[in-house]
Amino acid sequence: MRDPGARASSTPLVGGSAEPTLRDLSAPGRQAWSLPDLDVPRRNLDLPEMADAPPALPEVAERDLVAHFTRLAHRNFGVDLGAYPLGSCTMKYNPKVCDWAAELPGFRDLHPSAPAQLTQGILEAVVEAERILCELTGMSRASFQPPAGAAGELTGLLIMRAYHQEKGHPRHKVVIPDASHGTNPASVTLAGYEAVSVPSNAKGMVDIDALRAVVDEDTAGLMLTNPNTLGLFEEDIEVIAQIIHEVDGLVYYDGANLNAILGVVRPGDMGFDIVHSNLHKTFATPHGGGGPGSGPVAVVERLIQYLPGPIPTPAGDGAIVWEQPAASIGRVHGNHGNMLVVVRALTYMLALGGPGLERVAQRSVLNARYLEHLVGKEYAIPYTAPCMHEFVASAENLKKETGIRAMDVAKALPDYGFHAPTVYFPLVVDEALMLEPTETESPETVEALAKALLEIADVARQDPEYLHDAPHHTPVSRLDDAGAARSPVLTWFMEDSQ
Amino acid sequence: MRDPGARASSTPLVGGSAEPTLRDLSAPGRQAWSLPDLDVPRRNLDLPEMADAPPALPEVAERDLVAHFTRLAHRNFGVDLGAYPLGSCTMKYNPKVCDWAAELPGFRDLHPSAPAQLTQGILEAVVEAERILCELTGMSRASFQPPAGAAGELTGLLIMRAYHQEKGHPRHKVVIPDASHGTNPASVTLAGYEAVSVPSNAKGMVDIDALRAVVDEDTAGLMLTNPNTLGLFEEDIEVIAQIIHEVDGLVYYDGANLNAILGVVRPGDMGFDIVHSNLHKTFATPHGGGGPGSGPVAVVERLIQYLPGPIPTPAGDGAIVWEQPAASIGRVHGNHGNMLVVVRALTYMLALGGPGLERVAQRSVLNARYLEHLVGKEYAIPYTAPCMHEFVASAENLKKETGIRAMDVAKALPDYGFHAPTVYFPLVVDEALMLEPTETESPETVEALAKALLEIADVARQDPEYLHDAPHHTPVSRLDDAGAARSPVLTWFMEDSQ
Amino acid sequence: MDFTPHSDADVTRMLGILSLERPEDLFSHIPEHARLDGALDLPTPLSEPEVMARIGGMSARNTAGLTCFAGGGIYDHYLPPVVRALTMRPEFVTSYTPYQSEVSQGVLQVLYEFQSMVAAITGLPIANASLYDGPTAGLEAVNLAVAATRRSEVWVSRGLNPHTREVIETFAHARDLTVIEHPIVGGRTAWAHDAPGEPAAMVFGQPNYLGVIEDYDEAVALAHDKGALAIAAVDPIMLGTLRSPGAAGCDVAFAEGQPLGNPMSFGGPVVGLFAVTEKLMRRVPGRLSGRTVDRFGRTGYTLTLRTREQDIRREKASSNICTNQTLNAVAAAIHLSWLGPNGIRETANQSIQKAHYLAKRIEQIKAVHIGVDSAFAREFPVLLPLDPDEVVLAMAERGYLAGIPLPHHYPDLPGGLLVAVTEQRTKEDLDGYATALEEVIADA
Amino acid sequence: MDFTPHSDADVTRMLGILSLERPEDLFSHIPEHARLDGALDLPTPLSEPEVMARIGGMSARNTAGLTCFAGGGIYDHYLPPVVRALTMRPEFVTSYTPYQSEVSQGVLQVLYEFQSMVAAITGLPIANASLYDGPTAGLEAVNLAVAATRRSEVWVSRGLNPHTREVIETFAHARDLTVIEHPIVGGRTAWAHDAPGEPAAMVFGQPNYLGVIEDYDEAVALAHDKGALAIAAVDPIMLGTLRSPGAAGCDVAFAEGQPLGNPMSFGGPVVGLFAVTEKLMRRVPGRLSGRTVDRFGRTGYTLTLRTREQDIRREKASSNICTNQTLNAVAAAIHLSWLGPNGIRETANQSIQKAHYLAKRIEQIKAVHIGVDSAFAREFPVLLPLDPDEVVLAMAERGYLAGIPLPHHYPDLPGGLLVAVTEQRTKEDLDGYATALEEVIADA
Ligand SMILES: Cc1ncc(COP(=O)(O)O)c(C=O)c1O
Ligand SMILES: Cc1ncc(COP(=O)(O)O)c(C=O)c1O
Repeated sequence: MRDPGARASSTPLVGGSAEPTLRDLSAPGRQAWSLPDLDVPRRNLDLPEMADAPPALPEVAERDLVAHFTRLAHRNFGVDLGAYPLGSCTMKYNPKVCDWAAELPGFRDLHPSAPAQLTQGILEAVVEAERILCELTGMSRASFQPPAGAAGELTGLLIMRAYHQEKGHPRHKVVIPDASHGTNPASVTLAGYEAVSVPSNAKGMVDIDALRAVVDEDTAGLMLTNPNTLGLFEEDIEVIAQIIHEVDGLVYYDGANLNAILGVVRPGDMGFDIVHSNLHKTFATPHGGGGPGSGPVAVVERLIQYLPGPIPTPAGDGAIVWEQPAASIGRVHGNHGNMLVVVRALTYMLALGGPGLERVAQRSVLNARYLEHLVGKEYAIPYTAPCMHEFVASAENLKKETGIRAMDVAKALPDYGFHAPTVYFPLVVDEALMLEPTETESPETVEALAKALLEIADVARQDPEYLHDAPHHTPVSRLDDAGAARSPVLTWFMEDSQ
Repeated sequence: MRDPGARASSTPLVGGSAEPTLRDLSAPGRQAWSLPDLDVPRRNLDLPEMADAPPALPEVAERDLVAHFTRLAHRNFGVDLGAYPLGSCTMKYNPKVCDWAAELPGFRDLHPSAPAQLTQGILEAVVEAERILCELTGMSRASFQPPAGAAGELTGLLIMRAYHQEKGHPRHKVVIPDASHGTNPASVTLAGYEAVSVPSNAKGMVDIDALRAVVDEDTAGLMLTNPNTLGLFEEDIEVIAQIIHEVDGLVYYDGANLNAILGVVRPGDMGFDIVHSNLHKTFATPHGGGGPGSGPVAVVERLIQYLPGPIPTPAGDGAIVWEQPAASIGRVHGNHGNMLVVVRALTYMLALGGPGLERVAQRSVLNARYLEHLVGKEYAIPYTAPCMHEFVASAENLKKETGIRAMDVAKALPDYGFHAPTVYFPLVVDEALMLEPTETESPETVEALAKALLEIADVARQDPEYLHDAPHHTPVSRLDDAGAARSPVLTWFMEDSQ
Repeated sequence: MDFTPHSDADVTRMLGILSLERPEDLFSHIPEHARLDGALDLPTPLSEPEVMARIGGMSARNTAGLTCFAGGGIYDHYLPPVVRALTMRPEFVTSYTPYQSEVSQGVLQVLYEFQSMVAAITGLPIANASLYDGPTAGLEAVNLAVAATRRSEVWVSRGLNPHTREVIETFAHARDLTVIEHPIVGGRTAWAHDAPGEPAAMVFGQPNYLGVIEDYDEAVALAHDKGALAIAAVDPIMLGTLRSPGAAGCDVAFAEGQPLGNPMSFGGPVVGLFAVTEKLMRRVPGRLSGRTVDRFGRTGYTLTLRTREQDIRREKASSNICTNQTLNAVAAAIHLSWLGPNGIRETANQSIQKAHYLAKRIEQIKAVHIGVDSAFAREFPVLLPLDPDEVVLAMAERGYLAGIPLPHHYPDLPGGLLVAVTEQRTKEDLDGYATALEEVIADA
Repeated sequence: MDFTPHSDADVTRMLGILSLERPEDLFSHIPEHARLDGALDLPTPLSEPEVMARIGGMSARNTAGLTCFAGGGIYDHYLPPVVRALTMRPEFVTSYTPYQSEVSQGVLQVLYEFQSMVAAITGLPIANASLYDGPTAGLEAVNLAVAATRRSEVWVSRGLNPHTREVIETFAHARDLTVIEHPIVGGRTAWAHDAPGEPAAMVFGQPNYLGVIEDYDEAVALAHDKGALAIAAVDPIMLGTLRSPGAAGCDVAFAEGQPLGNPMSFGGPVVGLFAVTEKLMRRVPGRLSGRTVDRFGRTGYTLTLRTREQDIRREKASSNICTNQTLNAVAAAIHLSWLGPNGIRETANQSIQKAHYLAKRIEQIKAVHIGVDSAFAREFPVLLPLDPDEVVLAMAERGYLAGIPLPHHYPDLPGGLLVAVTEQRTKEDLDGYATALEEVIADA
């Protein structure tokens, strides 16, 4: 089906048809590109491996291109449009001054191979961001090469491996709680380790006895996030760290939930040895529809030598130079990591300063606690410990009573103007709804969100069918995910072979 | 009703509630602003006329402010979202490179009182834009002071007045066709003239005999747009000009429709003496939801001396200086006019060059002619002359047959993804639908628009009630305009007294 | 470059359907001798990178980087990135005047909020959706007063922005209005209380062009005494701390709104603010966005009191304005909501404090004086022993745009330079300015 | 600054409802001795203008303004304003991974189009929705090959980007993989055809790091002969004119995608492209957007084949990637649609033509040579009689970023400097570069 033309009918504002793809909009001879004529004499170079024809890209005019992507933007929710209480993801408001910073030509148009002498400004930004990050996490030094949290995890695990290798005890197991994020076990495998799962106890925390049972001399270390994925502070954290340290294992902090504890308690002070931070969560760099992020890894003193490098380091004369850690695990990114994300994060850190960063923790917890209080009567909170910046509620009772599941509740929220929460994670809670309002939402927004959740429960009792079909006010309704996976259509070339 | 909180329920994407106002969102103590502390010693100045309290502005956090205005943007159609065939308004696509140009700090951060020696770059831009504009219109010089078309009209009329005054014959009447745009008669009044209307003939053109009948020694001049507001080229234009010139009147060209004739025929060559251009129509500067525009006035040699001034003029040494025309009517803008709009227009002119500008005329007429062809069977075209860049169709037949009026047709279009056409203008056509596709729409878009218009006629026959209630897929349905005018609520202070 | 989507094949196909052969046939009904036969002297088309090089070069040949002490209505206030980012949303930028209210609720609601906030700062209940700029708003104010009073004489203070006075003159000339200027003494308007005549309006700046704070009560009382409308030209940022024209009893207030959300832009596009008493509502020029409901009772906004406007009322309209400065009004609304009551007050107070700090510094320079002996706010005239035009050029070499030379408009202030200060000027800027000025004068 | 909306009164009210007294009480369940008691050594908060001055100062202390001749994967191509404007739409920038498809159709459809266009340029039918960058995409390719072949040896060309080789090394070390490097001779890979071992993959650059065009057929035939996957690291812009890896029979292609729509950004964020044959579909790392229908039969898009991913499959996932580089992929998609088939070809051809023009100019400089004797595309090594690190600094003083010094990675090219050319370099730039280089060498 070719449907060219720049109708606006795909915008939610004025209609509901699907937006054609660029290929549908393409017509031979249309053109958006514009380049000066070649200003050197054109020579016949007779190069090998030349293609007969250019690639089969669409041909569209600038006008149609702009309309297409503008309409697609109108089919997408973002933090700028409203609250996004997606648990574990810390979808807070991203200040516009950080956009300004990342657009500065001095950063944006800089080639990564320009030598340190010519790039002192951005190196200073990295050094400053490293200092603040280490102060907040209680670590000694950090590398900004890892471009996301998962890359940080892999990096941390490779540091663990290098540590044990150097000690002459290569080990094989890494312990992770059953409630951990999927990237944790996946990183463990990628790093060549075996993932050993440890269950949570009735309080939603690591079961200390179970932990003791799995930890031995073959344990390279433990990965943990605290507050954990249930939004609870692991109260026995020091005992846990001690158990691992007793076998000379290392304790890894998955920093996805750092938001809750900024300036309150530090991973380093709790006994962690390696910490990754998600700048795209805690430090307000926008998530970009799935990325880019930045997952710097910070370590305690004795692990500095293993960090990926080189790392910008102030030399005696004040100039910043690139320094390679003595026993570096090697490179984990093609260049220096997602540097412009670091610039955004630094802008945010400098704006907030110490007091502002502490307020982040306070108010993210305040908002979560408040939301939990407001919805707790309707959606059971499976654990009794007070939540931190997020909490997991269960729709299990609602399901028993009405057949309405956590997924249905989530799908109904957009009709009330909110993004959905995370559902069915962590796996230890049935019909889990994981809610994280973040500190940038006002009390009234939290109240409106609570009201919507309570109303949905009412509707579930009165008209469950309506909720089965929710959402009703979005550009598309529920999609056939099973069909998509059964006969995948991943590119428009595959459409043709359908 | 105070409804604070940053719910997103007002976005068409995810729901349909009204967006609260800033006042609803305001809460005491909230704050978006941020300024450094005063860095000079604070003195008690004891100034007179100090207020007791600051103004009653809303208090909102940056997060809520961003969500509010982003959601409001989602409630607004624009050219970037799709076709906008609003007749008389030339809502063409505005190239993004022009946005880039207007954001250049060298232009954007320039104070208007900086002397010519320090602002040669922008003065060169104005001089170059003037040259191109004069070449396109067949005029000798231009002033960019008028900030919009209507201001250009007033300026032109004041030039007429100065001309006759100098000749010792102050006159009192200005002739305008009955189909003219409302700004024409309004400007005539504002300039202290009496507006004399001349009717159109059966061909949709100025009735020459009627014109002769009203023109006399008290006629200061005539205002005309050509192609006229019916989208037709006034074929007797030279005769018309001659009639006016015979009584020493001046002929004013309302350049709102210049798009259709770029590089094809020039107002100067047809006999016009004064021409205003709407840079915000013809030269692709975006309309900004109602402005800013730019309405430069260009004149023939003998009228240069009356132009508003000063005007940037190249001096002997190549430097550009501000020059005051000898008998200038005086200032019509607080500074130099909408200079950044001129920068945008120049960027557009330089990109297109001569061939591109001629293509604008060709393809805007081609698209209009094509659309007229496609919809003409259903919506009667009241005149036989071929249309230029726009045309007026009539829904009179449809109304007789189904009761569905031009307004209903217009209101139904957004449901098909298009902006509505202009309706009930010009007044000489019953149930007028004035359609201007512009040259930046593809043939497929024009076809889709035609298809929508034909479908609406079908629906009119089958389900007129549905159309009475259209649009159905917009953030609000038809509004109570009468009620709004009867008891006006123009500010939130008036809400309180309701 | 070319922004038409049509390929050659498209054109051929369309022409074929229209039974035409060549594109030129589209124009065959235009009298042939009127049609252009030779090519015009127009530039050759440029590719996008070439256009950018060309325009970028022009931009670079302006000294926008000078530390700005020029004012006169256009001020270098802090413009937060968030205001700019929101203003430039394509839905605001690329839409037309919101006639079609169902798909224009965004612009309409912003304009309603703009009107509300202009009302808030001016202390007057009704504001319109923008005029071109401050001076042309002054013209509209005079036009309104003339229509409302049916009188043809206008009293203006010489302290009113000279460009506003010129725009009023241009208009008055055409309409045979008499404009009477009242002098300034020591910086303040010395109203000729017993001048003859029946003024339609009394127009004055608050603060006036020289930065001086006028006496509201005197002006308003005199105007009302004479049966005239009291019209104040205000500085919107100063309204953060000064008494509002509404509170002072003015009938009309207008302003150059640039300092709210708009870059200096070489003077345009900026935005005219316009506010009146409830009594004058139906005489307001330009667009008004009003609140109403749709057929389901949902709140919505629409252009209202349309019978004042040219497209309905034609020659009887209250003004000829059509395209206004909506996007600049959007910017102003966003900036005002960013500032809030405390931000606008702090901005005003810091600007004033810094202006007075600078004035004190300048006073210490030999042979230099402050040109007024009345209380000023954030702007003041300096009297120099040199030609101020020359001083501006010499100061530019030292990195400062020193101010606006006054002799062109105030020949009675031969060495006058109008110096404006905003909250953006740091102590370092102020001290540097004073030092540079001292040097320039010493060097002469 | 503070981006939390709460006023003090809000906090008090909320705490009250929660029966708490002070904000600190929110943390009273955290073991007390773990809690911080003293303040950390963190910066004092800054106002927005202060932050901007601070960060703006850092930006200014980088020489981004140099005319760029550095490449190595990151190139200074023309980036049209329209691509940037659309990419930075807040709906794209501020959304999360599109799990919730009903409100994420925008990002999902752009990713589907991105996948389609990556497939178009690589000539392979399946592409994913982005990886971190070129080198880490190389790691994923090796990981895929290892899993698909169940082998543990990897052959890489020394012509493969050294940073990609390093990333593969880091990973190989942890996984006990053997990496065998094959030498380059005269600029091209000299594959050791009869080397022993059972490689999982053969990985090479096309063009390779030195800019040289490799022999596809030889590499692909050898790989398939050995039972290995043929994996090409490509330059996306060069695919405008070079044969695609798919057409050449490769199993996997990956690329540093920065030149498509992304500024150089000091090397990140950029974007890794990744494409495979249909057979390898279920081994692809990272996200895939797939087309499907909603319950009314309307076309829609959704993340699909999710069972490969970490959040479903945990330790058995095909990769650990979660957050990827979506926004950079959005930029690439928009740029590719701006370029179209002819724009990407013209960009490629102009870059190549200009590179060869420059090479000819440089060859004429005394004591300077081109470091390869095979056909190159838009990048080539220059052999200098001086330390290339010093030359880069000297050239910077003349306004050029001269290239990437090679000795760090290729000690066998002691005076080597890798020079890259894009369509943006004008004849004036090229001539100027050659002249400056001549001067630098003469001055030494
Ligand atoms: C708890 C947790 N750990 C790890 C990650 C992985 O981080 P990233 O998505 O940046 O790779 C996430 C984010 O999704 C997370 O929520
Ligand atoms: C025919 C015609 N004349 C004059 C004008 C007035 O121009 P402006 O809106 O720029 O004042 C317009 C625009 O609406 C118009 O269409």
